[in-house]
Amino acid sequence: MPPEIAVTVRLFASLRQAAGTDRLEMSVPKATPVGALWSHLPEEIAGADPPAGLRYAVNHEWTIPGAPLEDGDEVAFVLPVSGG
Amino acid sequence: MPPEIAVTVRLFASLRQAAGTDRLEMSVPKATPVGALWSHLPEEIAGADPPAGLRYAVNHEWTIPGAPLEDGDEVAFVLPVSGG
Amino acid sequence: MTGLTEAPLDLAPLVAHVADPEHGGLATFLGMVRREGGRREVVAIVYEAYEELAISELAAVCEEAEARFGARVAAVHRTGRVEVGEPSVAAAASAPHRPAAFAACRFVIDELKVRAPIWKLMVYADGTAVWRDGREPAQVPAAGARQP
Amino acid sequence: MTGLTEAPLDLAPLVAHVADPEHGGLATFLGMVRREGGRREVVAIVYEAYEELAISELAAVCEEAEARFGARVAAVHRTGRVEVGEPSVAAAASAPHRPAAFAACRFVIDELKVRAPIWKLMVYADGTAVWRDGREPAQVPAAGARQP
Repeated sequence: MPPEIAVTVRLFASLRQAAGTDRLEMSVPKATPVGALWSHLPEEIAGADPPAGLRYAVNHEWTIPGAPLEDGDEVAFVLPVSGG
Repeated sequence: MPPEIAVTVRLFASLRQAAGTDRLEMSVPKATPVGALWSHLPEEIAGADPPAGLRYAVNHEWTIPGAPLEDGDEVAFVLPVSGG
Repeated sequence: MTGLTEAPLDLAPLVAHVADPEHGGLATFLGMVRREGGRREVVAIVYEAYEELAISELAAVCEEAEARFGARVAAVHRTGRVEVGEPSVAAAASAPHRPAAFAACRFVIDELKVRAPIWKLMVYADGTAVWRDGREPAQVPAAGARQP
Repeated sequence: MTGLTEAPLDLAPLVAHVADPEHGGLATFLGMVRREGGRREVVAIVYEAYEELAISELAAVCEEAEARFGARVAAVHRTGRVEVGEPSVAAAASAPHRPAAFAACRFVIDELKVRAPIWKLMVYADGTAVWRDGREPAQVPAAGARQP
């Protein structure tokens, strides 16, 4: 078993509302890609597959779904913005 | 000799400055076209031929150079505007 | 709300005038007196209007913009002396969506600059002042030379 | 001057910030909360931002506009509840001439609407509220149905 790392997940909008909190502390295998993190969310929060257009930020910068997470990272699920 | 009519001429910008007044009372032959009025201006005001782009208004409405003047008309020489 | 004013221009009343709860976009434009670094530095512009016709042209331009873009529109132009850095003309347009608000605002400012009978006396730092009314060339020769 | 605010938006400080004596054109845009007459009447929108990234995206958009159009630019976005008829976002851009001022202002508003991570909770007159964050379809089925 790979060692676990601790990451903080920032939640916004309907995700935050579903979670009842704006951040979660999660423990995941080292080097988990940020794009795989959604599947680790509790189902009562995630509800279903990630929405089309979901983007990711790590430590307040945009990143790609394949970026491996490191211990202490702060991850944000950036849901699609609706403009207008 | 055709009868004369009295018209008021409104002057603006460099024309007003050259005339030292913003309106002139002029007497011209009845039915003089508004486009011919410039040539009746005193030479110290008009200075030269009308500038390209000169337009005319009679009684505060745009009109064409061929419009015949009537007694009591108020004529404006609308020099080119520079925009910007 | 269209017209002329001798007082400094303020966007706030124009914005309030065109705001509409059904409109999601509100664009404004201020034309500012600029220094124009070139040969002679501008310190101010004095605006002189043919008031009656300027007021009716401003109103006509705003009405055309409202009809064409489904917008609410306002435009006010300064008269008198306006210093560098101060606005000489203000326009505001609101519409249900962004593109129409921008287009209406742009239309108003472009049209009124061309159509409204308002002239500029450029005041330069060297103390000279020149009218921009199409007559500059005619003023230069003192002997009243006429074109052939 | 770019960023987020919980206070009502005011154009005046943005206009003052971008004004420049070398610039003859100053365009602004206000995005307003609109009623959207359709099926459900909107009474307000609550804006929620991912603050750190929203602030850096707003700054990046303004810098891009300044470089691209030779403009001075400012943009501020509301957070929290904004009532119908009130502005949710304000942008201002000045440039030497009119077309660049309009283009820079339009660029800023178009880009930030797409790039800044700021979400809308639509609040309707019937008392309901719906997030516009791409997740609406997933919230409807109570049994957590997944796509095939």
